[in-house]
Amino acid sequence: MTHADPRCVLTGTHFINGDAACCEGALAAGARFAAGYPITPSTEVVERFASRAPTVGGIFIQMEDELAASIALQGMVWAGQKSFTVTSGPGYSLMMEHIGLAAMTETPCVFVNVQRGGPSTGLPTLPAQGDMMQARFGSHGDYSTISLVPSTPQECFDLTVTAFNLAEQFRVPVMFMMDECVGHMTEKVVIPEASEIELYPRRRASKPPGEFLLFEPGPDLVPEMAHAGEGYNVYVTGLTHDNRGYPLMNPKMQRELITRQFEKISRAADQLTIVESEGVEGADVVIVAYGITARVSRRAIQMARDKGLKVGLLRLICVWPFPEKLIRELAPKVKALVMPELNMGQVVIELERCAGGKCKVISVPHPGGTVHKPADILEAIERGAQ
Amino acid sequence: MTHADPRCVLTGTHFINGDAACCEGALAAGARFAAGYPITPSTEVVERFASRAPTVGGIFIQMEDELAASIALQGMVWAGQKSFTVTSGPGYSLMMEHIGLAAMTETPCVFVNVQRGGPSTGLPTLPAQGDMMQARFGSHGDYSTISLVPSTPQECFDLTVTAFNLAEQFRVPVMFMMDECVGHMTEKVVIPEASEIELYPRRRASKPPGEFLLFEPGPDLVPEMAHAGEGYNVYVTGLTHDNRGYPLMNPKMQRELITRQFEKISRAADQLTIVESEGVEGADVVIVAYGITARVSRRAIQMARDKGLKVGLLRLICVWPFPEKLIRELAPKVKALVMPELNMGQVVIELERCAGGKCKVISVPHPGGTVHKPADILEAIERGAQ
Amino acid sequence: MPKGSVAITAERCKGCGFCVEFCPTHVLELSSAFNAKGYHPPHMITAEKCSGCNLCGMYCPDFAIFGYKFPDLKGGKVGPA
Amino acid sequence: MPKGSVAITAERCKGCGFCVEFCPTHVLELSSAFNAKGYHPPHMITAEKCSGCNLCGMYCPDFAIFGYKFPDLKGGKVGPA
Amino acid sequence: MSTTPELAILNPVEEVLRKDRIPTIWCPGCGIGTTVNSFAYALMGTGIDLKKTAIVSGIGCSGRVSGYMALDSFHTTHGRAIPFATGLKLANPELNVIVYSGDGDLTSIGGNHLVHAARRNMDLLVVCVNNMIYAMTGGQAAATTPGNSMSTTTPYGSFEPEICLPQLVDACGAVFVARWTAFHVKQLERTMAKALKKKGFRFIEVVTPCPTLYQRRNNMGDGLAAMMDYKNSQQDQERRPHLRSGHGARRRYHRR
Amino acid sequence: MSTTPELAILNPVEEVLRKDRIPTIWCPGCGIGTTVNSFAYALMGTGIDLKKTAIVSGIGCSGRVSGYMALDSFHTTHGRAIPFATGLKLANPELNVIVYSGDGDLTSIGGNHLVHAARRNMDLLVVCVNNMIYAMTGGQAAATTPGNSMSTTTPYGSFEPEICLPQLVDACGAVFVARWTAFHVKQLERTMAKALKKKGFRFIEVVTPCPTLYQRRNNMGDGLAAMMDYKNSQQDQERRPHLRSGHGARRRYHRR
Amino acid sequence: MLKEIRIAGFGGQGVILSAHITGRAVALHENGYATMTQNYGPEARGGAASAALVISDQPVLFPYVANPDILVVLSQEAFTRFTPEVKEGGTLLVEEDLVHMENLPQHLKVYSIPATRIAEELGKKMVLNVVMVGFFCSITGAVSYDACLAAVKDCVPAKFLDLNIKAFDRGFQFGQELLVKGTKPEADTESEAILESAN
Amino acid sequence: MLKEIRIAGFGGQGVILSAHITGRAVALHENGYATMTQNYGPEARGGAASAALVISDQPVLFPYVANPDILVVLSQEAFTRFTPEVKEGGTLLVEEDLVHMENLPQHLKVYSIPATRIAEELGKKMVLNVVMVGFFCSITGAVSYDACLAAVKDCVPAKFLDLNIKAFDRGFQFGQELLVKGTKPEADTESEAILESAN
Ligand SMILES: Cc1ncc(C[n+]2csc(CCOP(=O)(O)OP(=O)(O)O)c2C)c(N)n1
Ligand SMILES: Cc1ncc(C[n+]2csc(CCOP(=O)(O)OP(=O)(O)O)c2C)c(N)n1
Ligand code: SF4
Ligand code: SF4
Ligand code: SF4
Ligand code: SF4
Ligand code: SF4
Ligand code: SF4
Ligand SMILES: [Mg+2]
Ligand SMILES: [Mg+2]
Repeated sequence: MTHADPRCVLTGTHFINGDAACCEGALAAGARFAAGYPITPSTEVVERFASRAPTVGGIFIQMEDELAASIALQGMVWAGQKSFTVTSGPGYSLMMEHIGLAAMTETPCVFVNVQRGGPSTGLPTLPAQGDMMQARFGSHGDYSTISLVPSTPQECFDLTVTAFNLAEQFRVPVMFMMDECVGHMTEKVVIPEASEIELYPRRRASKPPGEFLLFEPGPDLVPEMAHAGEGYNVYVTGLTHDNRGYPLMNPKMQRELITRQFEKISRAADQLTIVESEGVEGADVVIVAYGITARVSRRAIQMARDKGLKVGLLRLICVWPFPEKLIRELAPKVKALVMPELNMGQVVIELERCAGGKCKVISVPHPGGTVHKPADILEAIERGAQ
Repeated sequence: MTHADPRCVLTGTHFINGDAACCEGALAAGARFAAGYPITPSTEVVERFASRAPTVGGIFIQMEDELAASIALQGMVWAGQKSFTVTSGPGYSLMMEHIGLAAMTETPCVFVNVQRGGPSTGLPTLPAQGDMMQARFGSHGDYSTISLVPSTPQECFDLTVTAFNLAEQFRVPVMFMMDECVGHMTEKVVIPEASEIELYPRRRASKPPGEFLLFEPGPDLVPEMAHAGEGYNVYVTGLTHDNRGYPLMNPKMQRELITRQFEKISRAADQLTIVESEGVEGADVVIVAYGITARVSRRAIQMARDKGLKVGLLRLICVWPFPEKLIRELAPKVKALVMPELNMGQVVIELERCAGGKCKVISVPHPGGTVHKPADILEAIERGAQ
Repeated sequence: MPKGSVAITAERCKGCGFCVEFCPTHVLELSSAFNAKGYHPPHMITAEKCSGCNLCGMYCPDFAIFGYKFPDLKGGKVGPA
Repeated sequence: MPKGSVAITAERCKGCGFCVEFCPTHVLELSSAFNAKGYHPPHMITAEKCSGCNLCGMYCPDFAIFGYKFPDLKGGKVGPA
Repeated sequence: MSTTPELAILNPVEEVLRKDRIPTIWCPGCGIGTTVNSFAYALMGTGIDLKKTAIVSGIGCSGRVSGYMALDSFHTTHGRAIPFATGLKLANPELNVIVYSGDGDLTSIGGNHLVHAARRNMDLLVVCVNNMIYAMTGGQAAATTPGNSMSTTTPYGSFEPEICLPQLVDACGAVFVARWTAFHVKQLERTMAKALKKKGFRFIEVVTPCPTLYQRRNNMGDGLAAMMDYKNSQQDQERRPHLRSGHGARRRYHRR
Repeated sequence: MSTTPELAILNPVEEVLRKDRIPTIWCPGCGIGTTVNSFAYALMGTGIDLKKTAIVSGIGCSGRVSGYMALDSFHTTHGRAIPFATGLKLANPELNVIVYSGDGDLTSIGGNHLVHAARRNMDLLVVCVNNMIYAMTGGQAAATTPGNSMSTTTPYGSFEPEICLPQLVDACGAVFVARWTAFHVKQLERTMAKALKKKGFRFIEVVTPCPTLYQRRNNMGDGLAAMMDYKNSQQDQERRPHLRSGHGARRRYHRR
Repeated sequence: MLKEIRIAGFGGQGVILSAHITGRAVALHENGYATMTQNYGPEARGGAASAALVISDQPVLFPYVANPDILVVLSQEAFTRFTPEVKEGGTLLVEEDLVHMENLPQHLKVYSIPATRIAEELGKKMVLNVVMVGFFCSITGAVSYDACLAAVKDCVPAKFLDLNIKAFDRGFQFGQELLVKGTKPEADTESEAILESAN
Repeated sequence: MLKEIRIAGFGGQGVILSAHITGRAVALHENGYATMTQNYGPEARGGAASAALVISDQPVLFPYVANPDILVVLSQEAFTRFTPEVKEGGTLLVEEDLVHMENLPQHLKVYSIPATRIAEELGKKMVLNVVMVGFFCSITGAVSYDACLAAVKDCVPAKFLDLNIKAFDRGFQFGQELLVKGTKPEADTESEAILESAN
């Protein structure tokens, strides 16, 4: 671990929104390059970056579309930089092909999606959490990535740093799944000293050209990286490839490559079980929620506790990979797991699967546009407690 | 129901591959217009269509990319025609935004995806079933569509007709999820007389302009349709909209619209439970599979039966919506459900959820490039039977 | 004796001043009154100069004004030019 | 007395004939022999005419042939022009 | 002063507008509505069958035009109005299909479709409202934003040269290419009428004020200031590409 | 006849090729490999730092070029080589970044990136191998396929006019635009060398034989026939856009 | 102490900034907690704009405001839409020239100010929002003068600093005077007419 | 009766078409069942190409061929790659000019034909695949002459019909003659050399 570069860190106490905090998080994490394309409600992230990056030797480039943005950032990474892009629903859909490319080429980078109401153009200025399954399955073929979900502007800062760190550690694209609420919510955000911000450095080639293989798995199955311009003659392709990076299109290579790419994530399941839990021990009902919805749930929990119900909150911070083990352990201990989401029921599919029939699983869907009424969540808690 | 136009139906017995059969199915279903962009292993569908369509007054247009193809076909539909597009993995990823548009605007059309190995460019000429979750969740926001999976060239014909019919009945985009195996597999295909092919006609406006509302739900929640050029001054938008089609962007309208769009499908769950089952009654282990994998499973089943095991096959023809009720009923009756897929475990997530802990659920994942070895499936059956 | 006049839908007006500026005969002026949205719609100050040419209507981005010609004594067409 | 010559990697050749056609001095011809892939690689028929100009090498899409100049008696450069 | 009461109530352009959707969402002094007048009169003047006329937009302030017209209106996705329109036209050749959208929509994200529709000489009329900015999303630089301009994503001035649309579309082989400003209401009406009656790929650019998001940030005054500017200045070449090299606002492009 | 043994073994271009990947996947008589020779000599001749040189391709037969060069090689997605290259260049301005890809890749699906990279004068050299067809996918019509040609998706002859790439790129403001055929190996080498040394957006089109998928279906003989054709015929305008109106194969474009 | 506040008007009036300043005052200059959220339509200007602010001495859990304690309205549309949502006995602050208070619920404490006019007098209509912040600070006491002024200074460009301080002060002053006179607006003829129609 | 067949060579040799013709003969002209699948690389020409054909009197469940009963090879690469997969006692058909049979398993029945040369003699190298179909039909008897000929007629363009029928017949004839002589290839010097190296 290294530490953040003080020149890039806006240490201090701020009253900023989640979009701005995300931008500051990216800078603190060492991203000085970004490519993007405007779209509500995410644009503020890159607008701020466009203004801040040049002050630290960086560049924001507004590309001609999201297809371009989502691959330009990968060019930046292969040139040796940390980079990210930012979008919302429709733009995110356009980025799907390149999320797959990043996964296939093990390009460490961050895709920020400030979710708005969908499908299609939907509700451009209003919140939703409708892209959660897309974050996991939106590109064709099999790949395994990481998705983090912040629930406050402060977390927009903190977890953006985490997102970059995980991207580097696992050489995967990390999905940073904000939503319009959190993005446009303004609160106090404390940015620490650079020396307090730990960064996972790029896993650079430890062997010289000739000996080094660009996709040779390390002990944790993650390969090291060499960049353009370093004399390694790297070969990077979206085709199924061998450890040199050369195309090798047969089922055996496919099995080896894809299995490894899945395993490098699944092996780290414990590290990637990132949750916050409150009052879960001894609870009859546990609310499992993420992002803004977790925050809204807290009010419902207060109301339920006022009624004498034993309710806990398990807030998922890392939603993908799904904390399967945790849920398998929790399910037999409770009467019900309640999952409110600003969508028609997405992550709850995994929740119910992992609960394995050991307790009730109650989905509280919501098509978005605003947050849940705490009363709706309360009602589900009451049902669960019966 | 009406019947197919004999001029479009190539009645007779053919030795053709799945791609060709799919093209003939589309023609028989009444599609005389298509927009596409070449990509292996799907291109044969549109190549054939380009040659056949003009003979029946139709047109194939090769657009500049998949973004264009996937919306040009919607223009064709709003001009009053039946239309479809055809692609494979990378192109399918590029179509995601417009699948959401079709869902939001309730545009009846068919997206054919001849699946190949992924992610990214992956294995262009080799099979996989890695886009199954993408078919359901690949576009941003919440939407509910239908996905059919053929397992023989004959079914590529038959089910393409079904796909168009369901698109018309429910006013949704239907995903026709082939794979390279089935697409490039050549077998005898029998195309019946036109009079034996039933078609679901476009649900045309039954009220005159002025009274007609483009998105007013019928008794089955599906609205009727008017086209450009018919004097209705239709208004079609991807924004959240009211029954006139006018943008109305508030949470209430969102709830009304999205809930209805989900319900029009979920209410028809029984009709959309399209499966083929064989030896399921009294089986200890049931293989749940779809597409080419179901066919490969048959050999494993033979091998298992030879060993005296009681094994059945439940072949999913309509994968989305998932046949939830059927699985909930089946799970308690068996020791295990075994699901081989040419992916790292996608539809099995739903299978396990619906099994609800009532039986073992064994996933037999495969990263694609070829089909399963029957022995691998057999091994899972044996594990399940214990 | 004016050749034409204008019709103004004050509530649509957003006070941009296009009509005032581009009226060739300087017939219009923004009034000091507010409409419900807080804008100052135009009114005629030299009605007699209005030719009914409808340039104001062509320029108005909010369809809040249009000009029309009075019926010709010889029975000409009524309506915008 | 030839000024240069060519080197041919027969197994790479796909028999396209570019080298034969575009050799300015008509030095080459496709042989009747097959290589392992079933193509007919070129061979020299008028070696004495070869200038070592390497046009054959410039044209060969499969990097299967190249021309080089013999060392100049006066000690000139060796290698493709 | 007697007024004819009926006339006093109905603005003639309302014949082709969806009255129930006025007021528009556009800002005071926005020029988009002005271009709609020219379009409305052109539509009515040519006497084409409005029942057989469809208008397709992408997303943006300008992309809202389709939704105000009493035609078959399609408000598609950002950048994809042209391919949607292509499908519409191919499947029903009787339709007059007009694409009406913004500069960002048609030339940045949608640039490829513009190029290829022009190349294949698709029978469409494309009207591009060029306000030199991404307006609806809050004022980001577009491909049409003049070099050195301020925008929210070019806070130090944009360092990319802007594109010349007529030149681009012409190079792709469009049969009819024109450029006007929102000030040129009559000329625009005539050009639109002419284009409506032609076949093949036709392109009209209209340079239009965006006081809220382009001009304010570049100290260029309000909508009226922009209109005056279009009217008066033919010399000052700074930040006014409609006046630039060989593509003057008054110059019309014809090809083939 | 004594040969210098060392020379006899190593083809000089192998210095910049990945030898372990030869033979290429290209067909007999395919012209792509010929263009690689010109490129290899140009690279070696200019003496640019090959360690600081990256080559980026999209997908296609031509898109395989990057994978045969002993440079930093990026084989990206179909149509997106230019934006990848843009990111590469921006984040490390020391790199020489070359995009080498096919006509379909760069001008059809990737057309928008070509337009905008040219417009923003991105410091890239783009080499477009124009074989007038989508070869890798089996011979479908491309935007560059000459009108009336046969292809698998235009079984009755293509009814769309083809695009003129130098004209398009020029209209977008590229600083250097050139077109040659695969026959013009020396000229191409010189042009490439010149372009390699320039800054800004540079574009070179190379018209190239595809005997397998374009020529066969159009009765145009094999690769050699195409090369002979490039060499000889300057009159016959049919199906040879490299010879067409004002954009003759020999004409080079320069701008700025 | 938890106060829910809504400030609403149309786009271009600086509604969001006024909420921002107020929230900032609490969060950064008073050791309190403040959460600001916003709603806006697709219009860049002229459309409805509204911001919600929750201020508290405890961390704010639920960030939205359904029934504000205090409502500030700067447009007729905002008045009509949001007034019914104000809590029983809540406070309503009104831009008096832009709002005709019809059907005003009796339980509210109402304070009006011609903020736009004051801003125009100061030479820049755009500072009407800062006038409103001063007025808010003065009337509600929900945030201190010092904290508020500090937040104003944080948020405005240097060259407009004086103007904004003046605007803030004028708003504050106007509030103080009004408080002396009582909660009902000045009984000049114009506002009387308004009150009448507000029955 | 279920027969698994693989035909392999390189792209451009018409491998796929030859499998198609054979399958078609069974499926449409013999009331049998046939499933044909194919593998190919990214190369349009010159790359490896192979087709698998399963023919049976029952519906074919498993469409792939792992261990063929009959292997037809048209290239060295195909020989090297697929020969080891042939079933014990299986049949191998070889294009004799393009394949050097090294390490030939002893258990196989081997039949060679200079299909390319025959095709060239007929005037069109491209019909080598139809020569091979005739040879296959003749040697294996897996499909009848009539059915096969009918399938050839279905599949080739009218103007090349005669040429293809001739090609088919030449292949068939060559097979018949070979069968008379025995399973080993003609003992001319060239093929003897091959056999030697095949030890
Ligand atoms: C795929 C996608 N990307 C981005 C957006 C966000 N977006 C909406 S409108 C717009 C720009 C519109 O600019 P322009 O076409 O110039 O129209 P204007 O608002 O200036 O009239 C953008 C970027 C979107 N809706 N969809
Ligand atoms: C998104 C996407 N769409 C389609 C394809 C399929 N595809 C691969 S290469 C190609 C065409 C290549 O044509 P061109 O660039 O002209 O190269 P050529 O093969 O002719 O050299 C296509 C359509 C793809 N890989 N990805
Ligand atoms: S109709 Fe003509 S003259 Fe009359 S006010 Fe309007 S622009 Fe002026
Ligand atoms: S042009 Fe229209 S909107 Fe502008 S001031 Fe005149 S009437 Fe009002
Ligand atoms: S080096 Fe020159 S002269 Fe010698 S064979 Fe090659 S092309 Fe001919
Ligand atoms: S140019 Fe190369 S590939 Fe072609 S015939 Fe000559 S040596 Fe062989
Ligand atoms: S933001 Fe600009 S383009 Fe959009 S409505 Fe306002 S003035 Fe017009
Ligand atoms: S298909 Fe055409 S472009 Fe591709 S390698 Fe063969 S000849 Fe070259
Ligand atoms: Mg714009
Ligand atoms: Mg090509």
